[in-house]
Amino acid sequence: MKKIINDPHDVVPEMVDGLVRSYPSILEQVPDTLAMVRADKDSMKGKVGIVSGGGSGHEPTHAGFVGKGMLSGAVAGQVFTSPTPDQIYAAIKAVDQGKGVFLVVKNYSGDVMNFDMAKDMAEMDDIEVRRIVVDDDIAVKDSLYTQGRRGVAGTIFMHKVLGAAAQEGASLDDLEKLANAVLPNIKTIAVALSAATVPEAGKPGFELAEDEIEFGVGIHSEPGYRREKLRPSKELVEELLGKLDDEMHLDPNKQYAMLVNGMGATPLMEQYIFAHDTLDQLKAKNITPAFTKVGNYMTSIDMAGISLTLFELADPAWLKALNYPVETVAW
Amino acid sequence: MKKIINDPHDVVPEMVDGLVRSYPSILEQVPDTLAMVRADKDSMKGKVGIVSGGGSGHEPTHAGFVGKGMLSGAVAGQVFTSPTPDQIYAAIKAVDQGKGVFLVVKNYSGDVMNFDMAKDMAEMDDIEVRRIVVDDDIAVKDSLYTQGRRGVAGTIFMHKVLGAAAQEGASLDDLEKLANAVLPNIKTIAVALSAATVPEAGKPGFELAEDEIEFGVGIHSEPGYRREKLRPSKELVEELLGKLDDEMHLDPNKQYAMLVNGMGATPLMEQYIFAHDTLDQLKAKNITPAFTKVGNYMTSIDMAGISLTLFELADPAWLKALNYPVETVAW
Amino acid sequence: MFTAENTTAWLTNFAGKIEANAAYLSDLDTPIGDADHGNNMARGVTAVTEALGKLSDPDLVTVLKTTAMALISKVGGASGPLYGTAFLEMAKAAKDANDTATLLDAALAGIEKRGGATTGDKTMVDVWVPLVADVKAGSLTKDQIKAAVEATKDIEAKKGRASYLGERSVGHIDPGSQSSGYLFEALIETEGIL
Amino acid sequence: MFTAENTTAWLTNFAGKIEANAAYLSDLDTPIGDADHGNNMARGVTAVTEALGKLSDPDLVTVLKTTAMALISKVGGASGPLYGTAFLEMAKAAKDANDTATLLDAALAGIEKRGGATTGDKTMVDVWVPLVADVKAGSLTKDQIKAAVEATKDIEAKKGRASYLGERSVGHIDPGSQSSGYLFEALIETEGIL
Ligand SMILES: Nc1ncnc2c1ncn2[C@@H]1O[C@H](COP(=O)(O)OP(=O)(O)O)[C@@H](O)[C@H]1O
Ligand SMILES: Nc1ncnc2c1ncn2[C@@H]1O[C@H](COP(=O)(O)OP(=O)(O)O)[C@@H](O)[C@H]1O
Ligand SMILES: [Mg+2]
Ligand SMILES: [Mg+2]
Ligand SMILES: [Mg+2]
Ligand SMILES: [Mg+2]
Repeated sequence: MKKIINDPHDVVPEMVDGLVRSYPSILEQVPDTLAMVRADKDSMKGKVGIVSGGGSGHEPTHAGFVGKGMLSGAVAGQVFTSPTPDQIYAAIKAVDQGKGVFLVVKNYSGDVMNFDMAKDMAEMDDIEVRRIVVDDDIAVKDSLYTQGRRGVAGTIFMHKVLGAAAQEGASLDDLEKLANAVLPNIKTIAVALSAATVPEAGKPGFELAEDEIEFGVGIHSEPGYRREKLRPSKELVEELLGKLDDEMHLDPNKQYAMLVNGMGATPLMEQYIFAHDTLDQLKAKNITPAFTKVGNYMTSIDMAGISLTLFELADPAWLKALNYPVETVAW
Repeated sequence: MKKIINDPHDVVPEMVDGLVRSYPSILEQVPDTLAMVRADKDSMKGKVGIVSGGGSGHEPTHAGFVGKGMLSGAVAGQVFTSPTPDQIYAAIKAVDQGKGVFLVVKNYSGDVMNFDMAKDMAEMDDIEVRRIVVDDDIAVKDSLYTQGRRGVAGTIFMHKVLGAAAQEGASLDDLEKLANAVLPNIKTIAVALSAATVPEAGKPGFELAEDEIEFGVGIHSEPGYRREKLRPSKELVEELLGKLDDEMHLDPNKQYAMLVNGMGATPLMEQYIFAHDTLDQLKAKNITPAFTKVGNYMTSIDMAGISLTLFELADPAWLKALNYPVETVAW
Repeated sequence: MFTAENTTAWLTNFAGKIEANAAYLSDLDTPIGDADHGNNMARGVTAVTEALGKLSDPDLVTVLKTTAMALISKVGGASGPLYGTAFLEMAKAAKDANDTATLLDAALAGIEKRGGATTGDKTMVDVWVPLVADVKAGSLTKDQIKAAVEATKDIEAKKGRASYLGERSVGHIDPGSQSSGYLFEALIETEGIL
Repeated sequence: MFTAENTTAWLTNFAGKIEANAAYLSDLDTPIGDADHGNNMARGVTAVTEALGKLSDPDLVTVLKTTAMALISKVGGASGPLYGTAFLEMAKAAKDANDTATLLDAALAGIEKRGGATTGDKTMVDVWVPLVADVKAGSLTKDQIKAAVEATKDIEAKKGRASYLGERSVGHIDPGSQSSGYLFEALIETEGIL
């Protein structure tokens, strides 16, 4: 393991400290926690708070999206480990303005349970809390009888749409309706060239040969659905876009937002080329995304790979929300 | 070589196409070139144009900094190879508003010669052109009798300060004075954990063992000044900050901006930890930077490593310029 | 019967087993999870022994509640809320009872409620259900523990991270079942509980 | 004496050498540069042969100018402006002269002006200066070319990318000197120029 770190046990607190102190005009750390909230308190007055969080290792997610117009707070767990309820609760309490708090949770059993316990704690304190569980990753089969799908990079779009609405004064009810309406329209799928190395583990979550890739990986080195030889970018796009199309039935009469997301160790050079191929192949279907972002947004530490998210903009207000001005570290 | 690309020869045009089409509201490609200019033409009216550029492989530099309040245009060369004069000239012509064009050049013989030839071409067309040659990298010795120092990540600060001034209506003379005043105040130094792989070369520029690092590398896999065993982040900061201090004589009565820059394959997790250690060690010198940025700004394809830039804010207007609002892909 | 003393001894023994096997637990969590179960549990039991060490002459409820709070606030992930809820429910039940069966029933009910898993989902529930029954029948042995843990190998996961793998989760021991196995082993080794 | 025909033949020969040795040139550019000199030059000579191929019955000035423009607009890096300027200056001089000495003097002056390097800076200038002198003395041989190229090994770089290495640039052949060596080899091999 070759990393610029100190003691692997200190990775999360040191990282949180470095981030908050680098951007003091945007972020504040809740004392004695790994929860971060907006420094711009005025921008939260009278608004519903939005709190997201999860394991660390996905930087700039989650704290990178805290700021005016987007999240009110974010909670950092240990690397790839859901934060604990007390930490989540600290964030909820710090951002609540009497209008309630909305939680954005990714669909992992740990996250769901810890956020639920935090919700219980907040409700005992008379803070009204609602939540959405994001499950945009289409790599795994969905079923009522299982955990369901994972929450991955598409969560960023959920943050953005909810953040804009909250800033504009949406109520907790409004946000819950909005989140439920947005949820089925966001789909993501990924390909990895290498797995992530958790500092405390010291070795990659799985091994890929020098010429191997894996389709359908998650953001915690969870194995994907198929391993095969590396292929040109164009063909990777064909595979991933094909899966999204099967799921979403892409339609030239509809509007889409697109996110090309680097997993941490993949340079922008490759991401832009992948975006070029995706835009070409969408164009062949007579689709030009109304909104596009390319970059490292929901990473998996130092995994090499890319995820592709499409978001069907079923409501024109969602496009406006994506373009809504924000003051964050990373959007 | 494991990369998400198509034909290695097509890397640059495909990347430029992907970038421009992903951000059509910010960037426009000059037809038949690899030059990109601001889409927001109104924001350039009556202003001096600012054009930067250089070899590709440093994404989001240079085009990521084109936009209202920052660069007017950027030119992408082949990977790690200066763009040619005709391409630079195309950018100059596309952004000129009759007020002249200012060039930001990094100190490599290729860049200097190609930009100079472009300047000659523009002047034959009666476009007034001035330039600054950035040489912020303190890893190499400076001497009147050599090429001098390299231009690296600190160039981003130069772009930002000049961009704000140009947006506020500075003349070509003003910009030249400003650039010359800013230049000696920006210093950078880097450490690498691995070298970059140029797609056409197919192998890394140098090899480091699993436990080796190299201090003082450039942004093109140029070897550095010392190779040694990997050490904790704190100790890397001690080495790099020590070098900057020797050069700049850090002073608690002065103001500084700080840039922690990832080289491409180093995740934000490590960058934030490095920032934490840097802020701690600056604090021990009674210095708290007035402005900080952490992220992948001037990369070296897929090199793993970090550079640290300090910018002495000798003029309070420079801090304002750093905080000046911009509409770019990457600032 | 649980007492403050034997419960403290039980948890101390459990902590030792987790610390000794942390790497193994994370290894089990690698093919079908995210390789952190050992780290998560180790962080938890360190917090538990630290917190218990600070109590002077506590009663059983306090021991159990302190354990629950330490686990809830230190472990995170899926196992934190599950183990935490188990001990919280034991603490609640310990207000009115201290017999082994009642308290372990409460713990299991807490796990089931918190995680929504039932037998056959390839989670720690698959170890807790048969072993609590064995405890109540007075027949718990280390072989039965081993068998219950091993049996999770053949199951296809329906809950937790392993469920994303579908069929490919078969053939691997569930890490949370293994850590639960240690908890039951410690129960056998602690005098006076069973 | 340069003519349109022998200059085209010379450049075609040069292009072949560059293409055949592109990997070697990039290898030379690895320890003391950025590993692209072979790619840069290969891109350039491909453009040159393509552009020259499109000319029908050109005069010498046109051949030289076409070469210059192809190099300037395709090579980039340091070598592009340098080789480009060399041929541009040759083209200018060819308006009034066609003797080998005058034209090569013009080329060398162009390189020196564009790059600001002099002998001893470990650049292509270190090959051009002695070899142009040899041409003028009528004594250019392949051994002299080889010696001039090899001699750059011992120099500490003062210009170009290699200069960032200081002393550590010693012991390596300068890549631009090697590609220039090929240009002079091609000069020997092309009938009627020397
Ligand atoms: N819904 C659930 N109900 C019961 N146990 C569960 C559930 N989800 C996960 N588990 C248990 O948690 C264990 C994983 O814990 P751990 O690795 O610490 O958390 P995470 O999966 O968040 O990384 C699994 O092996 C399984 O036994
Ligand atoms: N200032 C200069 N004057 C003359 N030749 C130079 C100068 N700078 C560089 N060179 C030559 O250019 C060669 C490098 O060319 P190349 O690798 O194509 O460009 P770059 O250095 O931009 O990557 C060097 O080997 C050297 O011979
Ligand atoms: Mg986990
Ligand atoms: Mg180069
Ligand atoms: Mg786990
Ligand atoms: Mg080179």
